Amino acid sequence: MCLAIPVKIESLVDGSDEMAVVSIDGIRREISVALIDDVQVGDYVILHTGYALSKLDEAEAQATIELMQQEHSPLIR
Amino acid sequence: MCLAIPVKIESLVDGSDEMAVVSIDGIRREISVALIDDVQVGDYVILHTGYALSKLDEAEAQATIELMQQEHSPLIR
Amino acid sequence: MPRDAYSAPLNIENGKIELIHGGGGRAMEQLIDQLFKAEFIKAGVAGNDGTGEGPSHDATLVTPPPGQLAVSTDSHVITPLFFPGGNIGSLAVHGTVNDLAMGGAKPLWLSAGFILEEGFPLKELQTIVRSMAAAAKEAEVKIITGDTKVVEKGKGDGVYINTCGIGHVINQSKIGPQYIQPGDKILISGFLGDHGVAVMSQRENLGFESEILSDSQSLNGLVAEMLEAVPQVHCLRDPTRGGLANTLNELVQSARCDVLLQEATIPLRPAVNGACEFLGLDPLYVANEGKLIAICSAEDADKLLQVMHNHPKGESAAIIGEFVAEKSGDNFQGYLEMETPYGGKRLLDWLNGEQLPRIC
Amino acid sequence: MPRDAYSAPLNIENGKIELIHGGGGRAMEQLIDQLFKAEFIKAGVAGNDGTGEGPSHDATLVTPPPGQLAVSTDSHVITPLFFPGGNIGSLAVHGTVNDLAMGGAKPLWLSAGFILEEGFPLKELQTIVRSMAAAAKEAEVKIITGDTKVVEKGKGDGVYINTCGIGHVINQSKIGPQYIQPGDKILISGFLGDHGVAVMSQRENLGFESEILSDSQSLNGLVAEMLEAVPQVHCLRDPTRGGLANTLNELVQSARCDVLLQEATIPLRPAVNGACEFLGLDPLYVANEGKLIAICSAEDADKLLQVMHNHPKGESAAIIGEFVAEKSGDNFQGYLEMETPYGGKRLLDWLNGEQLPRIC
Amino acid sequence: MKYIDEYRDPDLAKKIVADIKNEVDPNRQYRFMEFCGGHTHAFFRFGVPDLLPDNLKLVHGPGCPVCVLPMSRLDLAIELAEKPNVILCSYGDMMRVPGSGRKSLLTARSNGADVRMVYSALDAIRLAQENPQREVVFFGIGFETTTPPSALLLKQAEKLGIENLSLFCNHLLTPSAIASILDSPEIRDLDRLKLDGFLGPAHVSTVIGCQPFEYFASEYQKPVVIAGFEPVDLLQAVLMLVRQVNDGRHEIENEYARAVTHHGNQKAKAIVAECFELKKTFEWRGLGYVPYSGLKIKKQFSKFDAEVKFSLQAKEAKENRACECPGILRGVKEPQDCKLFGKVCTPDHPIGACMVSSEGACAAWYRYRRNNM
Amino acid sequence: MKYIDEYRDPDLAKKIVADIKNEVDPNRQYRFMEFCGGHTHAFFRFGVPDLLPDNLKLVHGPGCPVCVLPMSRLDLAIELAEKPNVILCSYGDMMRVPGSGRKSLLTARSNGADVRMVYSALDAIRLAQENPQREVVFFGIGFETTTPPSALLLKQAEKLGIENLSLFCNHLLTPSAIASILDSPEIRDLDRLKLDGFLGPAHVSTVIGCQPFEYFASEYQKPVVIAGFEPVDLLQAVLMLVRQVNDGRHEIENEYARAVTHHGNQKAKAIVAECFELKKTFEWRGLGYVPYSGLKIKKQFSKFDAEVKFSLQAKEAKENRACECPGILRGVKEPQDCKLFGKVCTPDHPIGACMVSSEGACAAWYRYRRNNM
Ligand code: SF4
Ligand code: SF4
Ligand SMILES: [Mg+2]
Ligand SMILES: [Mg+2]
Ligand SMILES: [Mg+2]
Ligand SMILES: [Mg+2]
Ligand SMILES: [Mg+2]
Ligand SMILES: [Mg+2]
Ligand SMILES: [Mg+2]
Ligand SMILES: [Mg+2]
Ligand SMILES: [Mg+2]
Ligand SMILES: [Mg+2]
Repeated sequence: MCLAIPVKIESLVDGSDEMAVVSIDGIRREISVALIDDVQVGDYVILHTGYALSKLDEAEAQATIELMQQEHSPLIR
Repeated sequence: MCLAIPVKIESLVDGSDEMAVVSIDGIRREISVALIDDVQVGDYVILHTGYALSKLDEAEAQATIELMQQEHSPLIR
Repeated sequence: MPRDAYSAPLNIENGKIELIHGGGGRAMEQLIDQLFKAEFIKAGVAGNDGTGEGPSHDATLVTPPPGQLAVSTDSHVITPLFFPGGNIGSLAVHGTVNDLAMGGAKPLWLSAGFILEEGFPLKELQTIVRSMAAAAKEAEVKIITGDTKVVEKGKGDGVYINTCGIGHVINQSKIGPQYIQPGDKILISGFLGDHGVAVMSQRENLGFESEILSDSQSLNGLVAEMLEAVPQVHCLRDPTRGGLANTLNELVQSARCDVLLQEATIPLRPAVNGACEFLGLDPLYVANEGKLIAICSAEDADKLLQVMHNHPKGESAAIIGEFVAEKSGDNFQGYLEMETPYGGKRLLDWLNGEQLPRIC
Repeated sequence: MPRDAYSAPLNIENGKIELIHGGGGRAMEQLIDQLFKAEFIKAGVAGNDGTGEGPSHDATLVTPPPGQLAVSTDSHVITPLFFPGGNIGSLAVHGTVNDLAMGGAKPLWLSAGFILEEGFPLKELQTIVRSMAAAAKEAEVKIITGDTKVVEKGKGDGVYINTCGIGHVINQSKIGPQYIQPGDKILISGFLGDHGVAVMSQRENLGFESEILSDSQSLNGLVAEMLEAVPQVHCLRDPTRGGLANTLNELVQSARCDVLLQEATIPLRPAVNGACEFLGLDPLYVANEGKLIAICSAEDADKLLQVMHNHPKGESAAIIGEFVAEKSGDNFQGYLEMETPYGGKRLLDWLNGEQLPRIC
Repeated sequence: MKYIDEYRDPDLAKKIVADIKNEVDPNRQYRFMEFCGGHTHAFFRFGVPDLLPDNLKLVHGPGCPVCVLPMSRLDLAIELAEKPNVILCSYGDMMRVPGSGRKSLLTARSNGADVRMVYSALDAIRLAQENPQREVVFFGIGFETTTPPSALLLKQAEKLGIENLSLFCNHLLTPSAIASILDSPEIRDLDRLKLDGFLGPAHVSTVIGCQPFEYFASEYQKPVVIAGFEPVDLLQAVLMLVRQVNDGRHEIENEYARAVTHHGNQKAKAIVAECFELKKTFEWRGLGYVPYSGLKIKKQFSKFDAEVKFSLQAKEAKENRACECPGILRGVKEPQDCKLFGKVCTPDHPIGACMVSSEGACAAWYRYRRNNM
Repeated sequence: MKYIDEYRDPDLAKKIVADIKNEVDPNRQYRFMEFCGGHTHAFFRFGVPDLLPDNLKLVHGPGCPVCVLPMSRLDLAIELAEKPNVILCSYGDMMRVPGSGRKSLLTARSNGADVRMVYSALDAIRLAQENPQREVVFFGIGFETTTPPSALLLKQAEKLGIENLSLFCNHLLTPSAIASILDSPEIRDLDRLKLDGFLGPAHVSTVIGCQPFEYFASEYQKPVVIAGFEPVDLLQAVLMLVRQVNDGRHEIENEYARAVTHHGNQKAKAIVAECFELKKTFEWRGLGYVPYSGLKIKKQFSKFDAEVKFSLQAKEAKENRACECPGILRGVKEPQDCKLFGKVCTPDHPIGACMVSSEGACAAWYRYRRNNM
């Protein structure tokens, strides 16, 4: 359930503390960031039905992938 | 101004003292007879925008035509 | 697609058109197969002559006879969809068949493009499609390709049908307004105004009762006999939108020659006259969908009239006027004039927009 | 009709479509003459080759080359009417031109049936008609006959356009789903989903910004080169409504042979992928209006791919799968299967109605 | 069509024409004004002008309610139609008439206003009942014929308690307008324009009777013949006028006795009197303000008065200065006197009052006889 | 797509598959339930079932809010949509779902109801502002992900004083449903069905965090791994479950640490708590009544509660008796066990809960793997 994707905060909408423009591969859309605190341009957030549900922890994301790349054995051991 | 035509009262609409069905050459329509008194089936009335404005005096109509037919000289005297 | 793949049966009795029927998926294929194709196949008017390809392929292949083709299209939008004497389905066939016939062609093939409004009852659609099939059968044309679109509720009017027709030009006749000559006679194939009055009788805000039926019918059979007898007919035209007056005004302009009609000769049913008096309309501007205007030389006129009288679709035909003997010069304005039964004359102007019922 | 008879000038800058523009009178003639015909004549795509008859006559006469003709129709209904990369006018030309090309035909002539909604701005209509004219010019087809209807406000969606096309079948090629063989390769001419995503980006309730342009374009030039190089192509089809998946499902059923695609080989733009992730859509079901699927024998596949790569409209072409080597027998169900980049497989089913954006 | 066809008999018509030709005095001019646009239209439709002797001339009057409705009133109707919750009901005749900025009810509708063409005031009642959440306004226009139906609409709304229905009242009085024409300097001053008699309106008279026209016959010493709309009626009435002129009489005669009585329809008049009262003055397009020539809704029905309900305020509207309608409506000019006629001003693109309805003099000339001008 | 493409890397996925194959104990069965329909969908979309060893089986849970919404609630939404003045806003997912008598929001719309598909609760606010004379109802469905937007809608409506907007609240709680499954006799009775672990929902957990799932790990002694939706996420989470099983552990682990924290989104949880409260019980389609598994709008927002505003009363709705959804949603039956599957019941014509949304187990099997059944 609950389709959601990581998108990047491109800009915060002037005169609103709740709206931001986000992008993914050249696609831009205005969304609400009212559910999360301290959004910065450049942050990645998890977007669901027009709302950011959480921030994406980029360091964690990077670490996870690297860990997996290292951990998993080559296909034929 | 004021397009109006003579139509014949075909029937009075049941349960209404104001509506009647009229006809002209096989065309039938419901109209209001609220503006005239003592409408009878078979009467001719002058119809304008869905309302009978007056009764047509059939004897008078017949007389007018006959009078004119008699009165007017043949085309070449 | 295999029949058993439709797990939701097409509920023609109680079902309605949904957006899914135009979505390009199974439901659309099902609608096409089980309603459109089924009715066209049943009537023997589906597909083309050999390959068996039906309306759902991208393009249908046909092999025309050698010579010229006539092509004509009309989108049909009509309120109400059903009227005494026909419905939008039969009309969509007659309209295009007749335009081809007016080009001097024998109609061969039609395309059918449906724009359906969400919520339209399938049962009514079936009636419409059956009328199309019957009309195509009677006119001896095949429906060789089609398209189905569904628009949201409130973006249509039940059903719009576009037909485009292809016909084969009969013995290379020269038929068209450019062939009209001064002095030519004007013939009409029957009573005027039946279609428009039949349709108006059904409009809720005008509603009247009458026995008038639309004259919607195909005229290609009549035209074939006319052209066989008088191949040198100068022009044919069906007086549809705008009626006789508007169509003749178009021809006056194309031929650059004035017209004089004789009002007393124009065939009009008393009931059509009555309905027009009711509504303040002029029957000469009311639409026809099964009548034609033929224009031929004065010498040919009686022969042509005779042929029309011998055909069931022309039995009330009449010669109603002529293109005046002298063409106007540079200062041509183009007048469609009519002599009244009282001996006076008046112009019949172009229709000024839609005919609206008047009170004065 | 003479130009000076229009006392009310057509106010293209600020005017709107009124019912009178479809009424069959002077205003309609004026709209046809000054907008439709004017633009088609300016672009050199009006009328037919010889007689000079334009769209306003009942039927237009044309003389086809000997041989088979392909005929196809589509009504175009699209919201919004204008989208990045095109509008309903160009689309109405491309859609039918491409269907003819998919039948292996060189498109020659189009009809154009307009259903205009009362209140539609003439300026926007002009833009649409100009796009039609430009698209027809590019595709080298003539618009030979037309029709204009106006429907009341609230019974349309601005503009609906039906086109019906006639094409000449190139060297009697046998092109159609019935010629598909087990083992045949499936080629796609370029990136998928551009049109559908470009259109959705403009929908008010979904609205997003992107640089994606509709791929709406005519493919007859590309097809001509393909058929010249590989006349024995088995089937061509443009994956419009329902996208690649739906179109291939149709072919699976027509050919009675399963398909296996390789997901990794299917050309998709990152932005299209991104938009589909936004909306919960599968790009393989999104509409294309300038792409084709070609099916040919395995031996011909590389040559055909090469020809496509050499044409600007096929430079991103790819071989994306094949009809499986064995035809199923009596118990044929018809499966469109796809191998994912991970080595697993899944079916691509028929589109289940319109693609609706999802939350889960 | 019984009681129509007899009066369209070409033979009888031709006989009357012969009598007219026979009886006119070749040494004088006859100028008769048909007040009513319906007569104007019928004359042209049946080709009557071709039939009359050269020294007998028909002069067209202001008797078309569509033509004479001032632009500012039409603008108010359009303003009403554009209110989001309003359904404006109008007779078909008004739909194409241009108001300020060439905006008509049809163009308003094409921009989204909800305008419904109705055939009858009855339809407005039905619409109000069918659309309880909407405000239905009936655009009441016309002379004494359409006024009784509008009055019934008010009474019906009250009786049925229909709260969402109102009337935008633009009803006019024929006799006041005729008086105003006869009082105009051009007519009063006999040197400048002579009228030898009047054809009185047929259907207006079914309601108000012949009686109101007696005043003109006596006060202005002009013959008046109430005439039907069929060709035989028209010709016979012309003949009756010719005879009065020849005899030096100025009486009120009734050619249309089959439907018109001396006192008219008492019941209809009573209903009108119950619902409406005279306005001190009302503007006529082309004629200007005419005292006591229009009706307004009485206080007791003011909750059904659209002008009250929607607090309408008329704004000034400008007519084209080159338009000759004021003269044409008074019978002192003719369409061919107008420079705009047939060039800028046509039925497709009307500029002035006389071109907006098919009953206007300019429209009738353009449509039926412009080749004879 | 950054932070998506990396987790779709085929090479990495294939390596993890190899590890899974390597590490599973060939002598035992592994049965993992993915609670979340998004996981079900993703497994099929990426072809994962083909990649897993034969003795490792994924069992589909009830985690699709579209599937588990009871018909009677959908019927109420349709009833709302059919009210003349109401605009009902719904996520696209709900549009085609059949309620009683096979009526869906789409069929209601085709019959004239005003149903608008929206992408976001934000659209409902815009619609309410654009249509001040209409009543806009937002059909709120979903688990913990869609609940915070619905809560914001209530707060926004109050703040902006939007009177014509209301919420039809159908928000569900994931943990209660999981508990109900684990408490069902078939699962409790280990003889009949064994579950060896759970894939925990990714996006639900962005809001509620990992913490609520600790209870399952400890109380029911089942390993739980919160997993993302990409193929690498799914496979890695399966591997983590295999390892826990092999190690005899039953812990809560977080594969989706890049977006999920222990406590989740405190701000979102607070907003939800401010607006909603637990219902004593809520019906799940296929599962029946589950205690404390649904939310209702708090009193202080009751003027925005569509159930209050429109006095909605649920009527009973009958499910097809042959439908095996109750068992499938609990993981004790499979789509192929249902006689209706693929015959009467298809995505074009769904009969039961599991076929109505593309995330339902029956729909996923039909669409993606029916050739393998
Ligand atoms: S032609 Fe037009 S502008 Fe001239 S007087 Fe007549 S209505 Fe007025
Ligand atoms: S196939 Fe349909 S009826 Fe059977 S269990 Fe699944 S959803 Fe229920
Ligand atoms: Mg097709
Ligand atoms: Mg045509
Ligand atoms: Mg036609
Ligand atoms: Mg099509
Ligand atoms: Mg025609
Ligand atoms: Mg034409
Ligand atoms: Mg096509
Ligand atoms: Mg197509
Ligand atoms: Mg195609
Ligand atoms: Mg046409």
